[in-house]
This record gives sequence, structure tokens and C-alpha cells, in this order.
Amino acid sequence: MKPKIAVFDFTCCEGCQLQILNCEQEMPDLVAALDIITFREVMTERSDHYDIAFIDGSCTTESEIARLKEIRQRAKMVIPIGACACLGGVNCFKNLHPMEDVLKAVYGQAAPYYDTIPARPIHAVIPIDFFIPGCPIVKEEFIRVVQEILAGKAPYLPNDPVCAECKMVGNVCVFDKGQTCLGPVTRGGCKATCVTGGAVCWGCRGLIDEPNINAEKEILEKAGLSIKDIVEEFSLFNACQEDVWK
Amino acid sequence: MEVSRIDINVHQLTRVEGHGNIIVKVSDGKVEEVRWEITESPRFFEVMLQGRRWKDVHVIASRICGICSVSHQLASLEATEAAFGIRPSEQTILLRKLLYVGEVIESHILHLYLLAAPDFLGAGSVFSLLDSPEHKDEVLRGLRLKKLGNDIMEMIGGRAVHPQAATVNGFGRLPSTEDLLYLQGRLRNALPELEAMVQLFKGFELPQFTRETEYIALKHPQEYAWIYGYISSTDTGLATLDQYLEVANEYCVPHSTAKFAKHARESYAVGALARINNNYEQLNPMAKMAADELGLKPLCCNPFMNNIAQVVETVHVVEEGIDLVEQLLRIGIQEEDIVVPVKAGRGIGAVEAPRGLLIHDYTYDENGYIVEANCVIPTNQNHANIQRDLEVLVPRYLDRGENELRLLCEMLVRSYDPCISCSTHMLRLELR
Amino acid sequence: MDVFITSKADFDSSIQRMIQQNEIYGVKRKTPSFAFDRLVAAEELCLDYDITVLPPTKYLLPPTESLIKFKLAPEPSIRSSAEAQPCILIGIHPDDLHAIKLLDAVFTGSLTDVNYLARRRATTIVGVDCVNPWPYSFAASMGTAIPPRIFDLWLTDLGDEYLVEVGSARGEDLRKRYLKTRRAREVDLRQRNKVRQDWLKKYQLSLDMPPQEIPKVLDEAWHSPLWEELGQKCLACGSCTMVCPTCICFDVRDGIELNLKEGERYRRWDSCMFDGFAKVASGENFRPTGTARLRHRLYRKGKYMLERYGELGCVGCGRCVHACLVDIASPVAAYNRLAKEAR
Amino acid sequence: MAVGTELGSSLFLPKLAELLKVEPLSEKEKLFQLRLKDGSRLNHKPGQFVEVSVLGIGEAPISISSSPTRDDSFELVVRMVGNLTGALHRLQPGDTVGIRGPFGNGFPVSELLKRDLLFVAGGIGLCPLRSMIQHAIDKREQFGRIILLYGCRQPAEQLFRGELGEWRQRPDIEILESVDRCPVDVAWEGSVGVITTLFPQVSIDPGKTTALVVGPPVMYRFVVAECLKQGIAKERILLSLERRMKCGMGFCGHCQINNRYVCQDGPVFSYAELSRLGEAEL
Ligand SMILES: Cc1cc2nc3c(=O)[nH]c(=O)nc-3n(C[C@H](O)[C@H](O)[C@H](O)COP(=O)(O)OP(=O)(O)OC[C@H]3O[C@@H](n4cnc5c(N)ncnc54)[C@H](O)[C@@H]3O)c2cc1C
Ligand code: SF4
Ligand code: SF4
Ligand code: SF4
Repeated sequence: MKPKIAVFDFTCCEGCQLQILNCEQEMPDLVAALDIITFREVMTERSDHYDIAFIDGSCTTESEIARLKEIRQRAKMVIPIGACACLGGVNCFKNLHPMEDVLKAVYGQAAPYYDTIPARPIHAVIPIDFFIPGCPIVKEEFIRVVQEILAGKAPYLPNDPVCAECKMVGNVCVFDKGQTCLGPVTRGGCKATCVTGGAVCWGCRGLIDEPNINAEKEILEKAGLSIKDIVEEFSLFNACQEDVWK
Repeated sequence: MEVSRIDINVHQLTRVEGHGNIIVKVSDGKVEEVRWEITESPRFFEVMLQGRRWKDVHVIASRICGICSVSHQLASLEATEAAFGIRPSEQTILLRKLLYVGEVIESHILHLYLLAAPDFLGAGSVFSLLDSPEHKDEVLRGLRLKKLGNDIMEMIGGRAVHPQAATVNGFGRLPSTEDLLYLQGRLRNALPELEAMVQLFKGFELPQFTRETEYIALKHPQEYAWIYGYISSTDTGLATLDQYLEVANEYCVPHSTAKFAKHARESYAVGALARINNNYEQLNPMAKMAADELGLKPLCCNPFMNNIAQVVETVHVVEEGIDLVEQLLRIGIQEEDIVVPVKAGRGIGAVEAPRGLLIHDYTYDENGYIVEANCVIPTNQNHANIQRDLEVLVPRYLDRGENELRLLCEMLVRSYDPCISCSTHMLRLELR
Repeated sequence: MDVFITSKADFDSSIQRMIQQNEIYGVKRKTPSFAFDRLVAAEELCLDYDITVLPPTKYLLPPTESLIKFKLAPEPSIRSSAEAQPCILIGIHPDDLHAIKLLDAVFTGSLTDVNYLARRRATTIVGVDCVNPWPYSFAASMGTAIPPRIFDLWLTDLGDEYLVEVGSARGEDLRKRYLKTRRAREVDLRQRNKVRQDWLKKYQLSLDMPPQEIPKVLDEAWHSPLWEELGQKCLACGSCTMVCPTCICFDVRDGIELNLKEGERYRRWDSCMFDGFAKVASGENFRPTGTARLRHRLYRKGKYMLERYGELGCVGCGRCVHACLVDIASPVAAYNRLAKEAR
Repeated sequence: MAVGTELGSSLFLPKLAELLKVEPLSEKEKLFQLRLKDGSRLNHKPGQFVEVSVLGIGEAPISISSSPTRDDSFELVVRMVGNLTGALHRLQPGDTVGIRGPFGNGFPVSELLKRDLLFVAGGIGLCPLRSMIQHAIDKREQFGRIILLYGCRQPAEQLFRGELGEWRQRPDIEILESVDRCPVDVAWEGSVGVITTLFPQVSIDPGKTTALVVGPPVMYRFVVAECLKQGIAKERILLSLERRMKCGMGFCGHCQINNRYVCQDGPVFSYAELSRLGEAEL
């Protein structure tokens, strides 16, 4: 029996769902191996009988909480995908302001019609079975997770920092170029794609299980960042994980 | 057929980016309500940009939209560069244009094959088309073209969604000559596929529905404008970028989390059709032939033709890509020092995102931190026009019955290729 | 000894011909450093480089490498994927060649790793003396700045010419096919000895003892406070091991296709500095702290490898010294400090 | 240089083996009987282990729990703890797995000849010991006394209950059993308490005895102390260790303890040797 797959979008840029659609070469095999039954962005058909729910985006409204609870009830496996769903991601920024102010400022008189709550990752609302981090998710990792689930394996979640893969692909460390990087404390598995792509690691895959935050802060300071800059660096994708890095 | 009562409530329209509803109520043969409603949760990006260092700004801006992340990045980079008084090198501009070609191909093909085509082929999704022996090959062709777009973005930008290489005044990583030669081959090989795409869409029957409106797009004296130009309107002619606020009058409407916009009339349209209506003459030869073949001529006021305009533009950008690669090979890729002279100031960046005119407007302090940011999103500019189109379409097709009318409404909205999540992320948050 | 001289101009055109007919990897600029990469044109080759980001051992033990391929249907079957394409590595420094000597001892000793052996045999090694030691290297004091005799060809930069030493039949064949040489004379050899002495003096870091003494120092150092001091700063990022030419630890994983009919087992670089490296399925972690891991790494380099394979596990290239962002990975700093503690 | 040697067959290439029998032993452990498909014998020594693969899932080191003195099949006991072990538990007789090895030194059988053997097994530790126990039973005349101290957390976790019953019948084997705790409604004739409580119940001749100890890491320290107290020499206390392992050949580095590789130099070590290794923490 092919597993029945649903893909849901919450508050996000939908780039992670797009990454699924970007598996152009694998698409025929994916369609053959999976029974994709709900995927609003590309499907009109839909069904509520799914085994695995992939969730893109973070939870930012009351109605999304309700929707998540319903998904949890129906799905055997819930797998958040992407920084917004796994970490809260960039959405967590609005949490820094009181929600009534946010609403009033935006909608004025109409505020009571709208529903906004502090942004949060999916696991803060419902229990999850696994997660695929990244902003956006890495196509190859998505495929691998699907393969492992199909094979009856618990999917592998990398816990080595980005630096390790950055070295494996042979990058020159950006600290050597006078830039700064969150690679030493960020969960690898992306092949250090941002450094390889000419940028730095912004921490989109979240922190590793036991990050040495003090050591990281020390090297950022040594590289000339102010406390404010360091906070910004961490808060780009990890604003909701404040308790770990503050 | 006598239709006295219609109650259409499309909750979360499918095969579009983001969340929107279509509500149509007809009773006793009278149209009581036609509403295009946006329910996407807002994300307040303009506030997020406030206080950020210049080097992170385009990284954050990219996250406004996963589908047109390159557009947001480039508009953002242009705004920052304008604020700092930077003029990027020829190489940087060529590479940006090439990156853009990748995005336009990917985005248009995504819409044409994965979102729109199922309507014309009577399917619910591309997945069921892949299962059908009749359509499988067409879909595979679409996927190949889509991959071409993604591969260009990967090679030039680092990856397809939220690429990392483009930075203020340059590229953090440059393609090699072999990369460019490889792309050249890939682009050339795509030409026959484009021909097949044109034939496929020629076979689709589009509703003959027209409604005159204003079309706004960037315009450039020398080229079909993508990432540089003036603002051009089919009603009022040219305007400079700093007049953008007069053009895009944004306003809030009840029950929508997105803002609407108007200019010379009560609504206007942006996007592929708006571009062709403004810049038809600058299309490449093959693209013009495709336009001819598909019966697209300015001024075209059938919103469903936006699909066709995307087909034509896809042909155009592949040709443009071949040309850009040749230019890059001619000048030879050089490593450049990326110098960024930070200073206080305001800058505006404007690009034609696949879905239409996109503007970022930043004000920086002397240390390169953002003081104020404003963004005008394509789909916001289209919401009002979609609403007006629906208001005219519904009474005209009332006799078709509820099901067909619902499909027509959906197809109409879909033909704008709306990017709803973008459109709600730019709500201004003024905190006191 | 077969030693020859070739002019630099001739050498460049030889390389160009070599590139046309062979798969050849050489040292190229990778701003602000250098890297071994596939050569496309002779002018890309930099033989006066200081260091490469990754050592050339990446061609013998690649970051990921398929070990076996299998089919599950219709009948289960497995085959080895040990295979290698012939290639030439050009520009290997003496210290990196010492590392290869150690790898040979590990992988072709009492048990043979055929994946390694296949690659090793397919690889022709053209080395070069290090003219510009980088500031983090301490190879001179490790005795690894002079190449071991396991090369096919060895180049020494004599100004306008290279001195070319032939180390194997394969090297001789390469010389005959591509290089325009004359036999070296006594003065050339004297010149080589002289420049080598000059270069040795350029190393900025040095071990305060003969390298053979390191194990003795370590014998007394198990409880040194140094481990704790360094260990708590460790990011467990693995950078120090990833860049090291003698680090060889790997993880083994299975991959399977979406059709569940075929797949492969592959190995991938691993690091004893990762916190999960010694963790078993029951949750027990046999090296749970940065302190224990850092100590293990430096013992392995300075003692265990020597005891097991007859070669030190550190060749003094200095890559880890520089790669470590918190400045704790340096073997030379640690060994010198421990020696001082012992005195 | 060895580089000139012939490319042999890859040590990473498993042989295919057929599952002949799958038998649940307890809630979490199953016994697997296997035979190599190419008809060859495994040729292992008691105390060695194999790397078992389920293709597509992975590989894990598993002790061989049957004696080479039996037939051309061999037996493994696997506790379900994760991916590979979970996949094994889903297999049926007739299915195929991959086998590499045997690996490791195994018990030093020739040094054990004529000696009294004190087997101390904690939980699943009985599995590797069973290969040696079977061996000693099959060649009973070659060894002195055979004493087995077997401790589990509770009666239901006892493995090989049938075989234990047979051993208990034999006059030439002495068996003492303990459980950490026993539910009130379960009949239990052995001791209640940790395994070391069994020591005072046997009298051994320390000069003639070799202790063979396998169990969870926490058990080792206490059992070793007890053995020493009984006067058994450090060299005569043998322990089998578990470490993370990926290759079984001393390449991958995971199982290293100081300069020793558990997969090659072990898994059986004397306490004398382990006490010199700082990382063994014994
Ligand atoms: C010499 C020896 C003999 C053994 N004999 C037996 C026996 O007879 N019977 C028995 O049941 N068991 C035995 N074991 C233990 C058995 O090998 C493990 O239980 C088994 O490897 C678990 O594999 P798994 O795939 O089921 O577990 P998983 O938990 O799924 O682990 C899978 C793999 O992941 C790796 N892993 C574990 N933790 C981490 C982490 N934190 N980060 C990254 N990777 C990790 C492990 O290396 C393991 O190979 C023995 C072990 C050794 C060393
Ligand atoms: S660039 Fe970043 S990820 Fe790469 S090694 Fe340096 S710190 Fe680590
Ligand atoms: S331990 Fe450091 S200095 Fe020594 S060989 Fe490895 S990377 Fe080079
Ligand atoms: S020693 Fe340095 S380079 Fe090595 S793991 Fe620790 S922090 Fe990383």
C-alpha cells in the first residue's frame, strides 16, 4: 500500500512546498511511490484520509491551531518542513510586539475580525514525528526522508554542525574572508549550501542539539560583531529559540 | 438555463500560491455578492526589515516569497545600492539578468504546466496528469523546462529557492566558463521544447472575456524591461520610480488581509499581460512569432490571456538567456572586489517579478541599518482588478450554471497567477 | 638515482599535453587559499602555493564513497563498488605525502580496503617541495618537510627550472611521455639541498622536541588540566578532523531508491570530535565531553597511530591549527605545552 | 609497499544468508538461525561477532550466539532497539540478510582448556557467552568446572529458557540465577538482587578459574570487583565490550578505546588490559 501523503501550508513563503515540486527528475518516481492526495498549491482534489502530513509554515493564528489539531488527529505521521514550521523561522519576529498593538496598527477598526497570535513552530502546538529543517528544505534531504520512511526506517536527522560539511565540500571558511557565520552551531545536512553558494550560514536549520553558544559568541565578537549584531545574527531564523542563545 | 440561486464559496482556492477565497451569491437571478477574499496570515516583513544591517536585508526580503525569491532579492539589492549610490558592474548586471531568466522560466512554467494546465486538460492536478498516458509526455516536458529554470538559478545563484550568491554590488560566487558553456547548451536544447509548449497552449480554448483596464509595467528604452526601467502605464504613460506611491495607491478593504491598489482608474493590472501590453515591441523575434501564433496582440484586455502572455515571455527569456550567456562568455568572468560604501540615504529598487511590478523602498542610517522599508507587491496591485473582473464576469456567465461558473471564476483568479502570500507580508505595522 | 632537469617553460607545455590526455588534479587558486581541483588549463596550476583547503587525500578517501551496490528485486544481489579512474595528482607537498604513507599503512596493512587500494593504484603522484610554508605549518620540526620515497615524480623549484626526481616506473613513464628533460648534474643536486635547507628555515611554528618524543610526553599527560581547559571551548564542529590529511574516520550508511528495488551502502567522513561519534544505540556515549574527545584526537595523532602503524598521526601541515575557530586544535601547541608541564 | 598487491574482494561486501528460523525469546529479543547461501561455513570462534545487514536499512554488529561445534548454520539473538534491529525483527524465515565476518578475537579457547570457566552473564550478555558455553559442553572433557551466573532484571527477560532447563538437568554444569526484582505473581526459584549477590553462593578455586563476563557497561565494574575479591587474576577476567562500530575492520575509528580497536583487538579483553586503558573506565 502506498502511503497517503498530504502537504499543508501554514504561515510561510511556500518555498518549501515549492522545493517538493522542484524535484522535477524524481517526480514520476515520487508519484509512483506515494499517493499524494492533498496538496492545495497544486491540487484541486483533496481528501482527509492521509497517513503522512508534511507541514510547511509556522502557526500564527487561532484558526491555524485548530487546523493543526485536526491534522494531528488524522495523520499517522506529522512532519514539519522548513524553518518556519520547525523553528518558527522569520515569522517569530512579530512576537517581539504585543499582538493587540499589531492588530490595531494594521487593521484599525476592523481588528476584532482578524486573528493573529505569536508565531510558533509546529511542535509547539502538536506533537510531531520528525522534521526536515532548512530555509528552504533541501530537495535531496526531502527525497531521502521519503525513501527512508518507505523503507521502514526512522529518518536520519543530522546533528553535526554545518562546518563539517562546509569542510567536506572544500569551502574556504568565511571567517578567513572577514565575514561571520553561524555554521559552528547550526544543524548540518545542507552541504553548507549557503557558504558554497557564496554567502554565509545564517542558521536556518536551527541549532544543533548541544550547541556551544559561548564559544560561538566569542568567535563572533572576535570577528568584530557588536552584541546587537550577534543578537540579530541569531534571531534571523532562531528568534523563537531565544532561551538557547540569549 | 434559468439560474435563480447560486452560492459559490471557494474556500482556499487551490493551485495558487497562498490562501484566498471566492464568494459569489446569486438569488432570484440577481447577483448579490461577488467577493475576492484574502485570508493569508500576515507576516509584517516591513517591520522585520527595520533595524537590520544592509548585508542581511536581501536575505530577509527573499523570504517574502518562495516562488519569486529572486525578484525580491534583486528589488532589495537595487534599493540598497540606490541608497548607497552604488552602480554594479556590467558582469554583475548580466549575471543578475541571467539569474532572473531562471526565475521567470521556473515561475511561468510552474504556473502554466502545474497550476493552469490541469484546468484545460480536465484534471485536478499535475500528479493525475502524470498518471495519464495521454498527457504524461507533455507534463514531463513541462518538468524539464521547469528544471532548466531551476538549474540556471542554481548555477548562477547557488540554489533555486532563496539563492545565496547575489549580494550588494556583486556575486559571492561566480560561475565558471564551463558552467556557462553548459548553460548555453541547455538553453539551446530547450528551443524545440518551447515550440511544443506553444502548440500545447494554442490548443487550449480560453474564455473570450474582455474588460478594459489599465496595465502597468516597467519599461526600458533599450530592452524588454525585467530588472531596470521606468514605470509605464497604458493609460498615463511613463513615471519615474520615485513616483511609485502615486501610481500604486494602496488601501485596505474589509475582510482582506491584503491591501488593494488603484491608479488612474478604480483598478489596474500588472503581470505578463501588462508587460506585453506595454512592451510588445521589445519582445525577441521568436517570442513575437509565438505571440502571433497564439493570437496575442496589444492591447489585449482578456485577463485569461495572461497565461498566453506567460508562454510568450517564456520563449522570450530563453532567447534572452542564450544572449546573456554569450555576452558573459565574451567579457569573460572576472573575480571582482565587492566594495560597499555604506552611507545614509533612501533608495528605490523596482523589478518585474513574474507576477508583475515589484518595488522595494528603503531608507538607511549612516551605519547601514534600515530605518524604514516599504514594499509594493504585484499581487496586491492585482487584487482590485481581480475583484472588478469577477464583478463583470459573474453576471455575464450566469446562465452557465453554478459549476461552470465556479470553474470560470477559479480560472480567472488563477490566470493572474496570484502570489497571495507575498501580498500579505507587506502590511505596514506602525507601532506607537 | 634518476634525477632530471626541465625548464619551467617546457614544463608548462608538458602539463598542457598531460591535461589533454589524462584526468589530472592539481593545485588551483581558491581565493584567499588554494585547492586541489581538476585542471583544465596549465596556467591554472600553482606550484608555489602555501596550503590547500583540503589535503590531496580527498582523492584517495573521498568525502563520500560508495562501498557496495545492491538490488533487492527480483532476487537480492550485491556487488562491490570499488573502482577508480586513473588520474594524476600534481602538486602534493611533502607533509601530505607523509600522510598518504600513513594511509597506505592503515588501508593496505593486515586488512586491505579495496576501495582505497583501487584509488591509490590508479593515482599517479607528482609532488613538489614546499617553497612557501604557511604560517600555521610545523612540518619542518615534524620531519615531514622532506618527501618520503613513495612518489612517482618529485619536483623541486630551482628558479627557472624544476629538478625532477623519478620515484617509480610509472613516474619514469610519465617523464618520458611528457617532459622534456636533461639529466641532472651534481651542481643541480647540491642546489636542491641548498634551497631545501632555506625553505626549512621558513617554518614559523615548531615542535620543541623530536617528534618521536611525543608519545613519551603523552604517556604522562592523561590527567593534564589542559584537556579540560581546551575541551570546554570546543564547538564539536569537526573542522579540525575534516581538513586533516591523516584523519580517516568514517560513517557507513545505506541509501535506497524510491522504488525500494535498489540502493547502495556508502561511507562518509565522520569525526571523533562530533558528540555522537561514540554513542551506541542504547544511549551510552563512551566519549561524551569535548574534553574526552579532544584528548582522544591528540593521543591518536601523537601516539596511537605511531604504535599501530609506525607513523605519527600528525604530519604538521597546520590545517587544523588554522581551521579551529576557537584556537584549541593545534597539536604543536598542545604537545609543547604538555612537554613543558612534564618538565 | 602493499599497494602493489592484488585487488581482492571487498571486505565491505556481505555474503547473503538465508533466515532458517525466527523465534521470539522475550518481548524484545528474537533468535535468528541463518545459513550462508553460498554453502560455506561461517567458521567462527566462540565470542566473535558478525556484521548483519538488511540491505537498504543498514548494518549492525551482532554476536554469534551458537557454537561452531554445532552444524553449518549459526544463531544470532537480536534485541530490537532501532533501525537495523527493528528491520531484522520484521523478517520471516526464507528472507535474506547480509553477513560480514566473523570479526573480532573471540574467547581465547586454547587458553581456557583444562580451566574452570566462570560465566557471568547480565541480560542479553548471555548471547555471546552461549557460543562458548555450547562449545565447552560439546567438548566437555577439555574443560574443568562450568559455572554460569545469570542475572536479569526480571524473570520474563530470561533468554534461552528451554536450553537453560536442559543445562540445569546436567550434573556437570552449575547454574545460579538472579533477577533484580520479581513481580509478586511470578514464580521464581533463583535469587532476587543484583548479579553480584550470586557470588557468595559459589565457591571457586581462583587459581584454576577464568571468568568470562558479558553484560551492560554498568555491570562490569561490580562484577570485576567481585572476581578480584574472589582472587581471580586480572589476566583471567575476560570481558566482551560493546562500542559503536561501522566497519568491523579497524578502519572507521568508532570503536576505538585508546589505541585498541574493539572490532579487531576485541571484543574480548582481559581486565588486565582494560585496566591499562584510560578510556575503558574500569
Ligand atoms: C561486538 C558487538 C556485539 C553485539 N552483539 C549484539 C547481540 O548479540 N545482540 C544484540 O541485540 N545487539 C548486539 N550488539 C548491539 C547492536 O550492535 C546494536 O544494538 C545495534 O547496532 C543497534 O542498531 P540499530 O540500527 O537497530 O539501532 P539505531 O539506534 O537505529 O542505530 C543505528 C545506527 O545509528 C548509529 N547511531 C546510534 N546513535 C547515534 C547517534 N547519536 N548519532 C549518529 N548515529 C548514531 C549506530 O551506529 C547504529 O549503527 C552488539 C554490539 C557490538 C559492538
Ligand atoms: S564558513 Fe561557516 S560553516 Fe563553513 S567552516 Fe567556516 S564557520 Fe563553518
Ligand atoms: S593534526 Fe593538524 S597539523 Fe597534524 S596533520 Fe592533521 S591537520 Fe595537519
Ligand atoms: S577542536 Fe576546534 S575545530 Fe576541532 S571540533 Fe573542536 S572547535 Fe571544532
